[in-house]
Amino acid sequence: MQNEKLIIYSTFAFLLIVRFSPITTLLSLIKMPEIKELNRIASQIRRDIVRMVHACQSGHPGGSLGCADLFTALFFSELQHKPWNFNMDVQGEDLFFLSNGHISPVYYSALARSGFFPLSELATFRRIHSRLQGHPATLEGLPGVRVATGSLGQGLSVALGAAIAKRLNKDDSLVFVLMGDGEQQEGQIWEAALHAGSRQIDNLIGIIDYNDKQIDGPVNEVMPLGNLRAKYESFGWKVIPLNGNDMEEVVEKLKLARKEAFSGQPQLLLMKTEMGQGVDFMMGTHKWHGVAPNDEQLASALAQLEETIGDY
Amino acid sequence: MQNEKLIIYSTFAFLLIVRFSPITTLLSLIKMPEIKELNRIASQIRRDIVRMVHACQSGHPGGSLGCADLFTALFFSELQHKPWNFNMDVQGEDLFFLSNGHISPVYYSALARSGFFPLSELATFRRIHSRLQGHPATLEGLPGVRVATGSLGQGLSVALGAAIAKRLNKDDSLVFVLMGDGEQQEGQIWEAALHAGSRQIDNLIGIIDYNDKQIDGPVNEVMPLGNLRAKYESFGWKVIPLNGNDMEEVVEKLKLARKEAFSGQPQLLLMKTEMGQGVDFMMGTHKWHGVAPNDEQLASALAQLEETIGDY
Amino acid sequence: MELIIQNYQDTRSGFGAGLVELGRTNPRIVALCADLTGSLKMDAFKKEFPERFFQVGISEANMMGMAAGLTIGDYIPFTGTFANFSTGRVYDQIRQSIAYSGKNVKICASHAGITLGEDGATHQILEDIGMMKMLPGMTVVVPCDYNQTKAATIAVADHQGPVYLRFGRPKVPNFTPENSVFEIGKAQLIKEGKDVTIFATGHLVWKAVEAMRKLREKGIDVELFNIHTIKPLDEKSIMESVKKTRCIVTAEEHQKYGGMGESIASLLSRHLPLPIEMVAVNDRFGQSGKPEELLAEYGLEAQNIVEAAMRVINRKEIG
Amino acid sequence: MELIIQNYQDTRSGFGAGLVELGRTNPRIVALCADLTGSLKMDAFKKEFPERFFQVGISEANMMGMAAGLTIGDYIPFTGTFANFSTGRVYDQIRQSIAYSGKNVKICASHAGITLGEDGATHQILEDIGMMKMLPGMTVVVPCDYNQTKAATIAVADHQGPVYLRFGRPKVPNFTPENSVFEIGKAQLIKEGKDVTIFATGHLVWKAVEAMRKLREKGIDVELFNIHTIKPLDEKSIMESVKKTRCIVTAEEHQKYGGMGESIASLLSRHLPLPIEMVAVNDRFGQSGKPEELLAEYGLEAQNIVEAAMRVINRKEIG
Ligand SMILES: Cc1ncc(C[n+]2csc(CCOP(=O)(O)OP(=O)(O)O)c2C)c(N)n1
Ligand SMILES: Cc1ncc(C[n+]2csc(CCOP(=O)(O)OP(=O)(O)O)c2C)c(N)n1
Ligand SMILES: [Mg+2]
Ligand SMILES: [Mg+2]
Repeated sequence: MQNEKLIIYSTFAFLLIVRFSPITTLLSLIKMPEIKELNRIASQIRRDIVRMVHACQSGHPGGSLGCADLFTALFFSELQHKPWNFNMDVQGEDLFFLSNGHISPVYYSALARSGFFPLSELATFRRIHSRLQGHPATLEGLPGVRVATGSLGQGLSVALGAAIAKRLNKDDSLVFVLMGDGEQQEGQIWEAALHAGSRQIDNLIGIIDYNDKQIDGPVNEVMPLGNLRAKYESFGWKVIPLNGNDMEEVVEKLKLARKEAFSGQPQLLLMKTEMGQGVDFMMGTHKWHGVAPNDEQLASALAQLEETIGDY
Repeated sequence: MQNEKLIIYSTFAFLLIVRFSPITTLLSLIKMPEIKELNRIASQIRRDIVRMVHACQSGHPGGSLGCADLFTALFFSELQHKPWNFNMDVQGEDLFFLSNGHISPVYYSALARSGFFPLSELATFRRIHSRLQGHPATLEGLPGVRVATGSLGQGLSVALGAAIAKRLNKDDSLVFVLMGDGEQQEGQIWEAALHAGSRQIDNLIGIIDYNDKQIDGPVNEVMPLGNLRAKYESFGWKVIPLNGNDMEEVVEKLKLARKEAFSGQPQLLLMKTEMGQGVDFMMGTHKWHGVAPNDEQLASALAQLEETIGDY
Repeated sequence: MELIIQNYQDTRSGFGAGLVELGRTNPRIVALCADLTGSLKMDAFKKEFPERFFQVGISEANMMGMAAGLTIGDYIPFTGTFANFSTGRVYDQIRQSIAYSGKNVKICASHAGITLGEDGATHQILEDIGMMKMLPGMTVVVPCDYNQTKAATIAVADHQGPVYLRFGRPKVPNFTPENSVFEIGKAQLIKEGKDVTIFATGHLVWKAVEAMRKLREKGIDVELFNIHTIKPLDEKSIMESVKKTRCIVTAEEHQKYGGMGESIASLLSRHLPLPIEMVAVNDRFGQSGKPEELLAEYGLEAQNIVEAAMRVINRKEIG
Repeated sequence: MELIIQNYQDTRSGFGAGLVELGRTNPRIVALCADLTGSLKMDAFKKEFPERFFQVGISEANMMGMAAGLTIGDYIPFTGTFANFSTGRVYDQIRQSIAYSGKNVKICASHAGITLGEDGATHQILEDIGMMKMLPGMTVVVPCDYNQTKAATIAVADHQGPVYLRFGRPKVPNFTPENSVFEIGKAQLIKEGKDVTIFATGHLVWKAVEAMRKLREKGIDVELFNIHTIKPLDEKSIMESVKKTRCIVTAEEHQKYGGMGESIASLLSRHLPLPIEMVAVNDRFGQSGKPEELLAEYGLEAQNIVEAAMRVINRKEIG
């Protein structure tokens, strides 16, 4: 009897909670297994990053590790596109641009693992004649990359142009673009931000890797960005803050942004991350922005990152 | 008796008003004659502008006329410098930079009339071999000009550098820089604004000619700036709005900015003006941004602008 | 070619006319402008195709990136601003987002050279050809008059890949045939001759025609080419001509450093070194003045080409 | 000059060493950096003179304007960032606020050319010399090794006017004498010879030394110049040399278009047309790879200089 009552009550309570919870909370409940799977993929991507950078003894592990969760969420959950059939000027698919091109390791790993090109090619990263250039490029024809980046500050403009093209084409898929926080110091970003905000380009979703790190130190010392949220808001954007190293939140906020698209404003995911996330000695510092681990450091890093779906 | 009482009462009232008025109001009372004098100079500068632009049948009357009051206030009241002894890299004097270099007519007129170079040289504006280039330049050695402008968006950075140099030199004079509102669409402005705000360059006073006009139309249509005050505030500036075509207010707000200098923030005078101010057919439109009046239009313009201290 | 002045027109108007015609025939053409719609003569396009016209305000860097992005939606973007703000202001953006990325963007640049006149040096870019020719994959086109600018505008739309199209502000003689087809990469033979070859580009082609006439009076038989495509350079036509004439004058409204003349000097030095005289701006900034006054001041008149031709023929003869 | 490798060092470290020395001797020297303090080797200056070091973050355009402004306070600003971001990213800012305004700014550019290696084409500027040489009033300096970069850094501080100082990332042979005086504008004769003149600049000077040795084995007597100042070009030394050798190889880590080779071809075509072979990047973007691999891939090795010399001597002999 007591137990029965308990069950009835708790079922009732559960239904009540379900009834009045925001839809996203519910979705996240349903998605629990997916999140776990995504975290497994992210762990593998992190392994790829450190292995790629170690293999060629150059490249940018710090920002890449910090954004591994975002890339996993994007390429294995959010983006609606056909990796197996890459077409530079495709219509009807979501587009993703990486403006802070130096974090190419995480980009390449996510592209390869989601089917854009053979996994084995990750071994050619930064080598001569490779399609996997130090910074993402199109010249060599790497599937998944639509514009070269590396010189900072340019990607938002390109994404903006692509978003406007979609509007012209009556194509209701979305354009995502990731930028660095240090990169926000580039004036071209603000030209593009003004344009997107003033012209209400609402199929455009900007994401900032808000790790408070750049090459010379904390962003907050090198050239403080102050209240970045207020800046974007004053430029006409809707800002959604999130923790970029919480897979559940990343998935949820990406979905939220999609839901809120086409409501008259570009959106910015202001994504707090930890540079070097997942590798203890790379966290809490800007020092690993662009330095490769040595053999020992690689071993230590890999020991912290579970091999889940197989190394390349 | 009644009269005596009245006098006593009104004197008392006057003293009361004086006692509790803000100091600036008082100053403006005292300055009444100065304001009148400044307005007379401004009228003459406006005559110079239309005559210069007419003479060479090119140049930018609209923005120049709108800023005639500001230039008068700056060069005949606020700036502490030695026009008769121009030194490019002077210390201990206020500096002025014109970032929106196309409004050179008002600049040249103010420079000449305040003693930087002979008035007669205004007749050489935009002619070959003149020191009065279409846009302000240093190559020909025109006194008063410290950097070339014309390509928009660069002047704030230069002023910022000069302001930082003053701090290094322990020089407590100020740096003023005028910009256009259309010019705010240039990304470099925001790079400099971020720097000045984040590093608290508080001997720098920016001024925006907020006329809501640029070449192709109203700023608010060409590429709306939205809430410009909020933008600058979010970039760490203190913003002082004013009417740039009210001499009294211009003088007062310039003084206010000087008083508030060195308090930890760069300051922005967000100066509402009317493009073409003073010449009825040039007002209320962007059309006179960069068009010269013909003979008839010149006559009509001059008829509206009193010759006060003598044409060049 | 008959060398008759049909009328005086600005090359930028040729661009405007070509652009609006393109708009009518090709729905994938879009145009962007950085607050200079009237100056670039883009009003007609804007009026007829408002939904395909993008006003970007005074943000040239952003415009170049946006243009690159628009190609991804399968559009053919034409950007419009002054030549300085089309190149020097945005070189890195063109380099990375357009040239290196292989994007099909047409960079349309008005008010090139000193003939923009009174605005002065800040606006008078004399280095844009040099900048654009250095970019791998970039096609650099400098038509000589209104008709040719219109034809070139139409031609570059059909060319796959980034193009820099340079034109100017003042009204100049319009002398090439109307509605002729513009062949990118092909040097245009204006007149055959045997004593000296003049390679001219842009506004200086007509000056070279004038020079040619003066030289004829002196008994000198000029071969004249309009090098309307500076990259890729028509090396074959150039080499064939100079094998015959064995001396060269180049004429351009550009710095000597980095210009067309240097490209030709480089070509010849690698294959057939011959005397060259260059009519170009000699390492000076421009200044305010009337276009014709400035051409005189900077040594870019027909007479300068005549003198250069005399000098170079003399050098050839001394051997 | 004795041609012995003293050690292997990066030219950027020469810059860093020169800068800190300048800081000690001249209180008017200030330095600005756009978030690349370590890469530019400016840490020592920053540490010793924190109040004269300005971190500007990733805002190169603003940095150039600020540098111009600092001269007005009577400082001598040295700006530091990668060569691409020192030129292409900020050309219009340099042009207007610095060169045309005659400001005493030293633009110090690291990671020039393909030898920066793995970062790839977006960072490997091969057009910077071309851009900077076109600017009136600009001095363009490209030292060849660590010692010379240090000396050049110190020398440019004494030169009144804007300077572009180009150096690189990798460790390369350091062979010029320590603490020698750097003479801006003077071509440096490395070895006299009579069969061919090689004009090399930057990292390719040592490659030219290697080539010279190989050529000696073949009985070819090379005259070798280090053209460490590309503008103003030492026309006198160049002309004197080529009058003797009558054929030329140029070698530079830059696009052929717009580079030093073109400047020399232009000079010769105007005075004494002679065969030239150019060792330079032939109209391609760079790519990722190790510096030495890339030099091979792009044809910038000693062997390429050797072959160019053989070809050009052959052309001279055919006549
Ligand atoms: C225009 C430009 N200037 C400078 C650089 C050199 N650079 C590469 S990454 C970087 C720091 C970027 O900081 P942030 O965007 O925060 O990326 P994170 O370090 O967090 O990965 C700099 C200065 C560049 N690539 N492009
Ligand atoms: C970098 C750059 N782009 C474009 C131009 C051409 N131009 C000159 S003035 C102007 C409009 C400026 O607008 P605003 O700053 O509001 O000045 P106003 O028209 O009010 O005088 C433009 C686009 C320029 N001079 N510089
Ligand atoms: Mg960061
Ligand atoms: Mg305005």
